[in-house]
Amino acid sequence: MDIGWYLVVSALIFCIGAGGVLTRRNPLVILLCLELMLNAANLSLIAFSRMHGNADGQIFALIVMVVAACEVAVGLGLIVAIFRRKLPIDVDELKELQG
Amino acid sequence: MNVILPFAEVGFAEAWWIQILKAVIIFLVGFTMVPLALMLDRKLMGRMQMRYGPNRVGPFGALQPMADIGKLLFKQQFRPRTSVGFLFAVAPAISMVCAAGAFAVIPFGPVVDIWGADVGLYGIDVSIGILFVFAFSALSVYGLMLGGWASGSKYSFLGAMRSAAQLISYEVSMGLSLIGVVITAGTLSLTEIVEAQAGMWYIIPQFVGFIIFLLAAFAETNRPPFDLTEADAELVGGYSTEYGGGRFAAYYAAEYFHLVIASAIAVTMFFGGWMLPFGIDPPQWVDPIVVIVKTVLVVCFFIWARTTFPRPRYDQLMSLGWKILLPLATANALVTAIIVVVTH
Amino acid sequence: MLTTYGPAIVFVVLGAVIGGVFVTAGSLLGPKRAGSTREAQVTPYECGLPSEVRGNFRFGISFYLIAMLFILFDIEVIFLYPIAVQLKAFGTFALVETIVFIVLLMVAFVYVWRRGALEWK
Amino acid sequence: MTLSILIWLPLVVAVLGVILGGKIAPKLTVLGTLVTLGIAISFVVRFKSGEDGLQFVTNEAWISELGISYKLGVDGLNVVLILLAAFLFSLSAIFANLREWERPQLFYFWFGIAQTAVLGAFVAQDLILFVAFFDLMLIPFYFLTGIWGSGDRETRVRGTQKLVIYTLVGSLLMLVAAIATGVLAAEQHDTDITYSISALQQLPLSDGSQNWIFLCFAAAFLVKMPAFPLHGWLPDGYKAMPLPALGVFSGVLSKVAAYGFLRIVLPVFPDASVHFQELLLLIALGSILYGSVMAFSAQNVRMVVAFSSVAQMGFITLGIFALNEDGVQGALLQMVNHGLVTVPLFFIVGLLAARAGGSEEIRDLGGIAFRAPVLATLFLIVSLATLAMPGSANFAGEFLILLGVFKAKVAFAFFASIGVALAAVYALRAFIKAMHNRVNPGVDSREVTFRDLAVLIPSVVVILALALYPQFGLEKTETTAKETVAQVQAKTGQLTADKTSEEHQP
Amino acid sequence: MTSALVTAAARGPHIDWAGLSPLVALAAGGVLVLLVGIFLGRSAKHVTPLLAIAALAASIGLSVWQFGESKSIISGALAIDDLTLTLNFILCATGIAAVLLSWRSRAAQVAGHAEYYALLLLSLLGMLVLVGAQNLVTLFVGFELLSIPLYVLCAAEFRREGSLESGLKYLIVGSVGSATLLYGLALIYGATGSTDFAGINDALRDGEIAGDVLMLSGVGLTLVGLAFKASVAPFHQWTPDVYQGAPTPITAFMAVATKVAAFGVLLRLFDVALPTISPDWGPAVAALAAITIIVGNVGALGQTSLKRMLAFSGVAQAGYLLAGVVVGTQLGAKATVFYLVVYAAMNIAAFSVVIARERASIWGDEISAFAGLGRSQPLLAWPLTIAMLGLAGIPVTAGFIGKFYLIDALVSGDYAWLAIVLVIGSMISLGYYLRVIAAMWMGEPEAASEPAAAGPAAPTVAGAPGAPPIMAGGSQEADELVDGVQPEVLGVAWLATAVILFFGIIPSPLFELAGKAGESLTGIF
Repeated sequence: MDIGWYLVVSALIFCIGAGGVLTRRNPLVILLCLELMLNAANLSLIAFSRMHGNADGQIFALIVMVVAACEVAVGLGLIVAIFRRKLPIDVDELKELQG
Repeated sequence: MNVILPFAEVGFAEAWWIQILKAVIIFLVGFTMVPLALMLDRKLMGRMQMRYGPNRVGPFGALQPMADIGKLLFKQQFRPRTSVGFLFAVAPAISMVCAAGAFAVIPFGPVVDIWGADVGLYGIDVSIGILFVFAFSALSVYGLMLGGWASGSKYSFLGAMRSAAQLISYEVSMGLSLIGVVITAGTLSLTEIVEAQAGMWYIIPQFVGFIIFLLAAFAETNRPPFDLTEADAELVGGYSTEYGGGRFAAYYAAEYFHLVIASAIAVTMFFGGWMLPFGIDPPQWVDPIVVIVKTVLVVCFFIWARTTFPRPRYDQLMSLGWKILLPLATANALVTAIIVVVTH
Repeated sequence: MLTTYGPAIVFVVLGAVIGGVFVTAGSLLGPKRAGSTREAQVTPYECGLPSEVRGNFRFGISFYLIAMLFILFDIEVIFLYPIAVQLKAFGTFALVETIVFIVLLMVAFVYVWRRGALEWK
Repeated sequence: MTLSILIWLPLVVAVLGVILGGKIAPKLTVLGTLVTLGIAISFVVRFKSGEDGLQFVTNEAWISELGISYKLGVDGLNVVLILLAAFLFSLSAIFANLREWERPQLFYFWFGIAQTAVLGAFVAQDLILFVAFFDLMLIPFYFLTGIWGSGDRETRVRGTQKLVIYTLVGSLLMLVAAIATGVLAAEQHDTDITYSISALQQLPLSDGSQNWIFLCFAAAFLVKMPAFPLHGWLPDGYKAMPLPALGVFSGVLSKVAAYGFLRIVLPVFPDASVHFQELLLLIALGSILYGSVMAFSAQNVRMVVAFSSVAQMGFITLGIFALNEDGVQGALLQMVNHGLVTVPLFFIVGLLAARAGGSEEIRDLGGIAFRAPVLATLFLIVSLATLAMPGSANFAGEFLILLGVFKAKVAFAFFASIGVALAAVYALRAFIKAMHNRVNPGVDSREVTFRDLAVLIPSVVVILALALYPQFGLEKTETTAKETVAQVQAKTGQLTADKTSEEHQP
Repeated sequence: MTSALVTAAARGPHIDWAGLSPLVALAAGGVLVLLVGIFLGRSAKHVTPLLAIAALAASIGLSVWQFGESKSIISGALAIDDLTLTLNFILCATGIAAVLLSWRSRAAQVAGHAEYYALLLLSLLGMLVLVGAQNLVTLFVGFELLSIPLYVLCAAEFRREGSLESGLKYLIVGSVGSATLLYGLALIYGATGSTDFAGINDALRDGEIAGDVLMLSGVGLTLVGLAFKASVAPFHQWTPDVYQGAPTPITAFMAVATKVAAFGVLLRLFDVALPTISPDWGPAVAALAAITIIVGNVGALGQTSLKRMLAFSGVAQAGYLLAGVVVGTQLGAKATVFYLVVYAAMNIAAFSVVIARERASIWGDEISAFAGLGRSQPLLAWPLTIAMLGLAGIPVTAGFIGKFYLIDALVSGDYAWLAIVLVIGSMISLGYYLRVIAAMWMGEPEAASEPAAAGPAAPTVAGAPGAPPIMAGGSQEADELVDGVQPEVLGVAWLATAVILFFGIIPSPLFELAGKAGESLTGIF
């Protein structure tokens, strides 16, 4: 089974996600972009799983979803915590720790 | 990692034109049930409250819903200045699409032979059946959230937030409540689940699951007494405060569509779908009628509950979902698992 | 194969069509009074008082909390489905796994409850 | 009695000192160094000259997984140097005792560690053990300089940083080179890995590897000496170091570097030694001339001594890379000589500074001999030794070196001789400017005390003794020196043979 | 397919509970700490750390029991072999140190003791899973289980902005790392059709996919993902910021344990799954190592905050460790494991002193806080001195032997140039390690400069010279200056110091351990 297009889409999504992480300022958007990256990987995992005819990829994808959820939950928690401390929600303004 | 999971594939697929034809028919049947439910709602409620309910349009007021919808469609279109135009318009449609999508998996009967062609009396029968329903019903949150947010109004947004919180809270319990059924049936495909109920409807072994499902379904469909999202006293009209005309009609119709779907799922999962009790084995053409009748009965139950129970406070609603239903559903799943494995 | 899902697309399309009709009907069929839209029509409805709300306002932390709890618990439900389907096939092994899983889930639940995250504030 | 006792005793004493506290530590250290000296003497006495190979060998597996052993031994190359080190440390310990140090137990702790490290480096017969001791030597001096050094804190810290970083840079290169030596030797000869120097001698490396490894080793040793282009740390480092530490640093630590050439480089990398002979000779020559000129123009007595060391070390390098027996013998003798004069010289620098209000600048000195004839006499003896007055052991040493170089490369010998002359100039300049001339107003001319003589007299006595009987060292080193250069000479011989044969073919 | 289903169904994967026991101990410990902690109330402050230590000790004990058994458990998901168990010793020891260091920390108090220690244990569990992972799925799960609790722990002091920011930064960067890693793993899976390390290796050996673009980009992305976690340059930029902002005990834990885990998995992934294509990844990894060494060391030179300096030094050390992985021989693996132990001891010693000092000094973790420490508190100064000397690779410390071993492996693996780079890095590193020592032993004690802070004319601009940098967020413990002894911190510091010195003089036991660990990677020579 030809999965070329799936991979192209997946790579595109990944790049969009990566681009978003690099260029966007709002941590919520960054979090969304991270999800994009993870889901891009999921897409290719499932496509590969289909290609190889074994379920490893699917299982992997399932687990990745959970992990992604945990990451988002923690991220959201941190963002809310910062938000409630009235800190600027803009990663470029997090000036405390600049190298 | 040598375990091989079955893929999302099923024995056969009809010819494409049969697929389209049956999909259109089933959809129309389903969508017809929306005004039916709407009318039932008003009539039954009226009766229970010792009044007549609508009785002017058509025989016994049966065409009242049509008149309502017609009226709404001819209203002037306007929206608040603060709203986000495109999303404001699209949100109700999303609700509609989600409802329609979820309807696709409801089985009205097994594969039957109609004039020489095998036709499954369902939209689709996939190995992930029930997850498909969950997927679409989860997506419908977007319809509400977008609508509430795009309205640009405080009450709308708060209503949307509340409804989202409510929906997702009960979604967990709903998912867990069906685990027992899935364990017992050993499949996610809805037709197979129905067939697995040949001996006994799952309402009996899975009574706890059923109760939880029912409660969650109330919350999921925003039906009273769990219609906190549009609690008039607190939130005006909830997420749909700013909507009027056709767009409001779309929300309204979608809500009743969801009600129908929830009832149909309950029928499929717990009431044996097209099966009849006591070993009655009617001809195949009766099957869809059985399903429809059962569904309507469940819808009636929803309406009955609406008139009977008072609306809880929001925090009570949330604690019911999280503190009672969730552990109960988990325990149910666990007990079912143990019994199934031990007796298997 | 994907053809199995064919009808689902029909359903979605039909839903979209009907939704579209409902959404657009008002502007097509409804009365149009161009230039005479009243102020009351374009302000958000707030029980009769003029709107004071500007864009983003804050709402309770509980919403976030519920969202996070949902993400975590719902995702864990996802794990239960595959194992529920295969429970009979795998027998005791799967049962043990399920029990361990559910016990852990319950630990998290107890924790969340005890820490007061389930109280709606 | 094994060599282990010799090298670990100072450490034990140092730790004891820390435990017993600041009152006892100074005395205890002097006692310890003297006992160590005694042990060293006993080794020298028991040493059988004229015998091949190592004596008093201790050989235990240390890190067997990597083929590293704890191998100690004494032969002609290091027997005299051990004695020198033990002697100079005793002198310095006494020297240090004449002063008050802040947190004395810590001072003597580092001092003891330094002695252990230096002695260890001298007797180590395993390449890695040598490297370890060589690196370790620096750490005590880092602290000694940084905490108790002269000058204000900033310059002190800068000086000690410079000192340590420069020298450790070399050492780290040497570490890679040492490991490469072991690994490559094992690979090229398909044997088990070993770092024993005597074993490595039997496993010559291929030319290519020898060359880069040689350069790494040379860099380490030349920095430590220090030799001319690599001496950048010297002015700051020497200025900052406290005098007793400086005495041993200049007197002994630089000798470890020179000793390293003899112990490791010549025997293990003979081809590379021949290959780079001229480069090294050039560096040596550079050091001699640069050191002499700088010593001549230095405005600070301490720096005069410091740069004279550069010149002296140049001579020693010159002798080593003459790559013949004379040169090596001379170098060994010169190591001892230079070590012997350095400690008293720095001690005298201290005495001079004490008389000139703490200043070591030459322009602040003058006329100190006025009321201090004993001091003047002793200083003169030491100065004369430094400038290699005929009759002194230094003369013998330099003569042997020049003889060796003359045999190897005539041109270098010629230029090196200039250095001999310059030595006289700067040594006498310093002496005259400090002791004679007008009495500088800031100078308080007074005689040395008896306590001071405890340092000066023994060193001067030994200098004189060696002047009378330089054979004392030479006969002990003779056999080993021959052995050391044997392999190299075989190569040079080959080379010259090749050359001559080429020339003979028209 | 159906038959496969049936056979699998008949058995289910066998689970070797004995082999799994060290993990179970940690998981159970985490759960127990959490539950006990939330039900106890005030006494949780002392009970939870004790429980955590007990769990860690149990894990160590079970590892000792399982030591020497080389097995692959749960259908090849995890390898419980000497490498895993050895690294588990280090991890748990680090864990115990972290618990002790956190005992009085503000972070544990603010975050809640139960949560704090439970997260610590779970993170350790993730690390253990990671180092034992023999399957891409397990690898990823371990990776995330390691990371997610750490994100929270970094932000544990959620009343202090620096901590929150550090957590968020770490989360974002770490998630980018994991996404990249995941994409890489997906591509590897796609190229080889297997998630199993052995299966991948087989596929690489048999097929013609060795030079496949898919495979190579997969390996590349995986490497990048792991590089993020191991703070390998150029993916290290987050390290100083996060290290500085996080509560110091967590910084210590991160600096040591994360690196141990990351290198454990690097060893296993590259040397078990991908040795066949080592010519492809070797040069790239070597280049990374070289860049890391230089960047880390140069970066550390200008730092005034000790935590930041240690962060950069950690980057540099990651370069050294990566060099051990590059070699791709058993010797390299052994050297890496050896150095990991040493690295752990040295960093723990250093960070303990930083913690002790931070709690007592208004200067927080600025190097000036350590001025004159040699005189005022030699008990604190010595461990830091020895740790610094060890990090610089001075003889008699284990750092020397560790570097020696690495160079040995590099030279015999034909990577002599990398050995030279390593040495050059060490030379540069002297510049900043010695600076700390100089401040301690040759600096003026803090007392002299303190009035500047106490006086009314004290400049309040954070970061201005002479102003105590409390406002800069660097000294989180400063608001509760604890004077006097902190026996547990001192104990950790001195124990770590003892380890450094002991293995610097008698390294043989450690060699044996590292040797066994290295030999359990049977695929290589």
